[in-house]
Amino acid sequence: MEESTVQSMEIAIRGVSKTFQDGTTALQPIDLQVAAGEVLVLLGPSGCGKSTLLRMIAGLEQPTAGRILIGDRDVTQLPPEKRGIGFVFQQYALFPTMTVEENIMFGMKLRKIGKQEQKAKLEELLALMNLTELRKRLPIQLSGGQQQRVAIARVLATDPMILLMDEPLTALDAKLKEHLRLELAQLFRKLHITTVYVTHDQTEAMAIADRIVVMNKGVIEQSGTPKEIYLKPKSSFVAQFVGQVNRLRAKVKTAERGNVLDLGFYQLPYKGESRAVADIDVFLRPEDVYLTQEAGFSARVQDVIFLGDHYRVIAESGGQKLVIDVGNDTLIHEGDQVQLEIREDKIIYA
Amino acid sequence: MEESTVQSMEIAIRGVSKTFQDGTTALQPIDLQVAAGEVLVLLGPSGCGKSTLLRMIAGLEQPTAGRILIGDRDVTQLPPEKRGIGFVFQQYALFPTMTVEENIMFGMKLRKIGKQEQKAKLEELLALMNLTELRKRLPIQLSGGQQQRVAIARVLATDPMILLMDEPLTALDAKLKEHLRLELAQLFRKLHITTVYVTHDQTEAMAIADRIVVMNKGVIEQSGTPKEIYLKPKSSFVAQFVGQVNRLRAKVKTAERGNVLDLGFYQLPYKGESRAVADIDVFLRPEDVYLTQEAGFSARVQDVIFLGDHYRVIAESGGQKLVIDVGNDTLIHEGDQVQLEIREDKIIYA
Amino acid sequence: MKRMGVAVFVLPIFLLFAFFFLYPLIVLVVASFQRGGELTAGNYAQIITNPQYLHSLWNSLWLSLSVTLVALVLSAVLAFFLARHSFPGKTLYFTLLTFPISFPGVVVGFMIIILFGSTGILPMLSELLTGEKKLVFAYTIAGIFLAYLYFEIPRIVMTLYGAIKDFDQTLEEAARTIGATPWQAIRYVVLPTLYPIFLSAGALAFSTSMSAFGTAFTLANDFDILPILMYNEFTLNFNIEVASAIAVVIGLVCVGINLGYRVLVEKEGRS
Amino acid sequence: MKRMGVAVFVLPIFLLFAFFFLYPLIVLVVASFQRGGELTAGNYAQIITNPQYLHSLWNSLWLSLSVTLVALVLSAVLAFFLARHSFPGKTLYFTLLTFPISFPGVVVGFMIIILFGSTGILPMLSELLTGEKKLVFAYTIAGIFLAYLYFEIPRIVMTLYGAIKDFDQTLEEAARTIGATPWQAIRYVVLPTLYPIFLSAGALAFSTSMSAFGTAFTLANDFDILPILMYNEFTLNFNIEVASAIAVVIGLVCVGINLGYRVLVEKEGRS
Repeated sequence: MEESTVQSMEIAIRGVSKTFQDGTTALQPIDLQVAAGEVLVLLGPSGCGKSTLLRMIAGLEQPTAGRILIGDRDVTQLPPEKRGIGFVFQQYALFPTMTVEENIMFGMKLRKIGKQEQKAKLEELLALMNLTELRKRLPIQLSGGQQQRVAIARVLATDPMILLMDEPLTALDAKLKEHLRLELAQLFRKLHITTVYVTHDQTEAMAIADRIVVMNKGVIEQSGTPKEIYLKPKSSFVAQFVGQVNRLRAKVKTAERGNVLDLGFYQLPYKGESRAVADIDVFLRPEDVYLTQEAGFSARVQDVIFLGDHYRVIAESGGQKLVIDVGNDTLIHEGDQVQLEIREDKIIYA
Repeated sequence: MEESTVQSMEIAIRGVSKTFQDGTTALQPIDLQVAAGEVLVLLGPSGCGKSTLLRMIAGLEQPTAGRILIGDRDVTQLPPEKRGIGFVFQQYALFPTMTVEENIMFGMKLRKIGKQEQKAKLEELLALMNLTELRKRLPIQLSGGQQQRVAIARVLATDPMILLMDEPLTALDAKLKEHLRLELAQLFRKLHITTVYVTHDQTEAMAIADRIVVMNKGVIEQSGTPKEIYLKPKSSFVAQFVGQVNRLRAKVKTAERGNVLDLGFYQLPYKGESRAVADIDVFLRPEDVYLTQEAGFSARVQDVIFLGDHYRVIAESGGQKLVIDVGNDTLIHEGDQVQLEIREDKIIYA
Repeated sequence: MKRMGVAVFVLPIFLLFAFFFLYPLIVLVVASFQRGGELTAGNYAQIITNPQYLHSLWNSLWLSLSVTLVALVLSAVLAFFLARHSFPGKTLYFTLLTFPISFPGVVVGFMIIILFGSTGILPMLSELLTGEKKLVFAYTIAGIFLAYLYFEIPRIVMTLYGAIKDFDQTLEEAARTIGATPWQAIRYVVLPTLYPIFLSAGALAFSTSMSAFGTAFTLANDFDILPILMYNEFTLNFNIEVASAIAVVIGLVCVGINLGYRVLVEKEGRS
Repeated sequence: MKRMGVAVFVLPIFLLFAFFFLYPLIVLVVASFQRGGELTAGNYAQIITNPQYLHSLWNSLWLSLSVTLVALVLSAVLAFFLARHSFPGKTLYFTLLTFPISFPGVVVGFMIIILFGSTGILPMLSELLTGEKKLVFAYTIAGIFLAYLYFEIPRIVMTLYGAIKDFDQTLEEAARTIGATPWQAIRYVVLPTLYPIFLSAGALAFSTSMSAFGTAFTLANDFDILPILMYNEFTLNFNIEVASAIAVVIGLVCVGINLGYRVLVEKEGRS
């Protein structure tokens, strides 16, 4: 795959919405721009509309309203085969009657590319995806990971201008998923092809994405880089869906040197936007609470779960539950009384 | 579910092996003891024989050789319905024509328990598994997580003496999986029932297990607490399958004050068992390499992946690749030259 | 645009179908309501009032029903056994079992005569053993009953075999692990789930039995069923109108059974 | 222990089957090799050497083959259309389509006579329009061809409809996204995958056409096919031996077709 041959295209989604025949709304009107060469991940729980949006970009479903542009071209009315896309399915969708080779060649044969060129490209893709030895196998004779590699090779064979992937790793084992996640990230970087990638797995999203779009109930909750999404979530949904988080009840109180956030067991300077005195919920990541010796506040350890590289500690203070991650060389036990400190600037006011 | 009614039983597996009709060996002869009330997790990649072993304990498959004892009773020849077990399937296997209630009651009806008692137990289980509002639904009207809860309630209704679970969370979403993992761990602790739990997900195994048995190719590789498995893996397979790990080529060299481990880029005192001078592979967890200012060795950063609570950094030194996890407030970029130090006592000689 | 293309292509076939399928049906129904050029329901009245006709209708109905029930039970046992066990010669057994599917009804009738005719094997045997010629029922309704079983069973077995093979066995395993014996698992889990297939196979068997002609024509002697009656009206009495009415009655019964089964299945699916 | 229980229960049914299924078959085959009490292959020789018999065999074979092919093509188009589109009245259309499945062959023959008989609708119409009576082919092989189409098409449509409905549509979507038009997706992805169902439906249609009796019996006039020939030998000439031989030939052709299709499918599955 010569990098120069790939022509990256931007995607523009303008006011696209989808209501199914039975009246359920899958997507509220959505506007979204994907830059040329960008890897955009649509992240959300099942039923949030992320797959529907992806399938509409592919032309596999029709939007109820709105327009979809790929490059300068309005593709809203075009059938999938005329959109210049590649689509990777969750269950791979390899053609069961064709060998690995035939699956990969299928798109080229339809395009009536010269035999020489077909052959060269096939070899290139087999090598790229590490499939050369499996070329004569039927899909049923391949493992899940191998099938996924064939599915990607089959799509790349057609020189798509944009790549659409619908939970491509969901059907795989945990360990293999982790491995292929890295491989995919490297492949994306090598290809520089505009990619829209759908997943419900936030770790996968963060490892792969240039930008993450978090969706919920047919609406975009937040769009940003993995760091923005994780460190500055804009809604409680995003805070809770992406990564582990503690949800804490708090009161905003007036004090001499500006407002104060009262967690019940601990008081901190208030840095949220609202200036009113009110009951609010704040969020705090497990890694932003740490064990200390003297300062901070006291908590009782309710549960300690060993997770390999760290312990997940569930502590309780002033009636609030706190989940903390501590290193695996820390000595800590159920029932211990510990001193904890909070990284003030990491408190999330969503 | 009154805790007093549950009678925990130990399980003894004595020289059990399995060869399928086509001649493939699923299990080499295996000996394994599960203590009364223990939660034992069988962990391994697909095809390692863990499910076969579980199904043989259940009586759903017959061992080729060996005996299986539950309590004092040799159950090798008993059909599943006479073994006093509960089995939770990966795809839930709820009876599609029965409602949630009917699914849960099925086992009690077969046992001809008094109507009053049935009713009481049903209510208790619906409450325990948080299913009261879904009682009249059919399985097809439930989400994956709800189906799984019904499957567990259905099994608990029969007062099993041992609980067998075959990848019960594999079919669920990442976020839901994490949630149910915790719920299951709490449930196990509440019930004090002997449990054998099969999974390919090492995080799940560590969160749930009292003891983990790592299997590979029909053989038990290691058996121990989550900590033993993670911190003291006995084979390179276990080291690599459980958690992230760096595999490093090293030479054992003779020096004045005892042998030295030469990683090429760094030298450390050798603490392995063998005394010979040799080329060996050692393993090192990402959290056991850390950034330092002065000491240690120098490495070049090849890749930095943001994963929320930490960065995964891929560094290179002396031709060896090192994966390191650093906190998400560390400033580090691709191409940086960094100083690293290794926790000597954490090097794994497997 | 795409929809237009499909319509242009498919519409002719639709019309052709309407003509070749519906037109003859309409002609048939119209004919059944005529007598000597006049519109009348008399042909139908005749079926119900004429004792011979009514008797034929009755014969047809209960013959089909009993054949269907017996065939279902026997086929279910066989299909379960075949789906759940492998034994040497299974493929051969299967091939022999499906043999009768491709037999003309006349041949089946003919076989029944060989077995139970007045010079048939079993009557001869019984004469040899007991001195009395028994079991001569080829030309009675018992003969037809056997003949129909002979060609219904392979069809039903094939249908059920596929369904049982495809049935998710973990459901049965689940039932076993919570205390059900193999029979209880089949009774409470497998059968309720496969119920629609049984209904479907039963409905088809009923329809086939109701309308089969060849076998009955070979065997029918001292009693009548509707298809024979119809044929006689048509060929011997040249009474096209009455024959049409009988054809419509057979058709309605069969369609009724099929609609009934679908309604049952859909109701089950919804509840 | 468990296996024993099953065997005890199932063995009687097995034996019953062996008797009722295999015994008549054996008697049939034995009869076909006899003439006047002597063992001979003469009955089979007669079928091949006697021009009338050979002609009947020929008629049966190509009639069944052409009906099967035409019915497959028409049914495939219809099944695809029905499986992939919903339109108002689809259920009604379906019910009407499946109507002919439960019609006796005699009724179908009868309908063909109403349409294309010498006093049929279409000949009358053609006389009215052109002054010449055309389209009178009810009693020719064309009439039988139409009649067989009439009852084969609904069966094949039902079979294919289920398979097409169950077909994993993401395969088609995959083909579309890598550049295939809807027709190319069907041609290169759907058809090769569904190929076994087509073979199976075709084999069944061929067998049914080969052995159908009622329709042919109603229509057969100036030509013969094997089932009619057999019936005549049996009923008119009382020549049980030759009739048996013809029955065996029909059976062998049908079983051969079914075995052939299975071998094809298995070979495909393995390669």
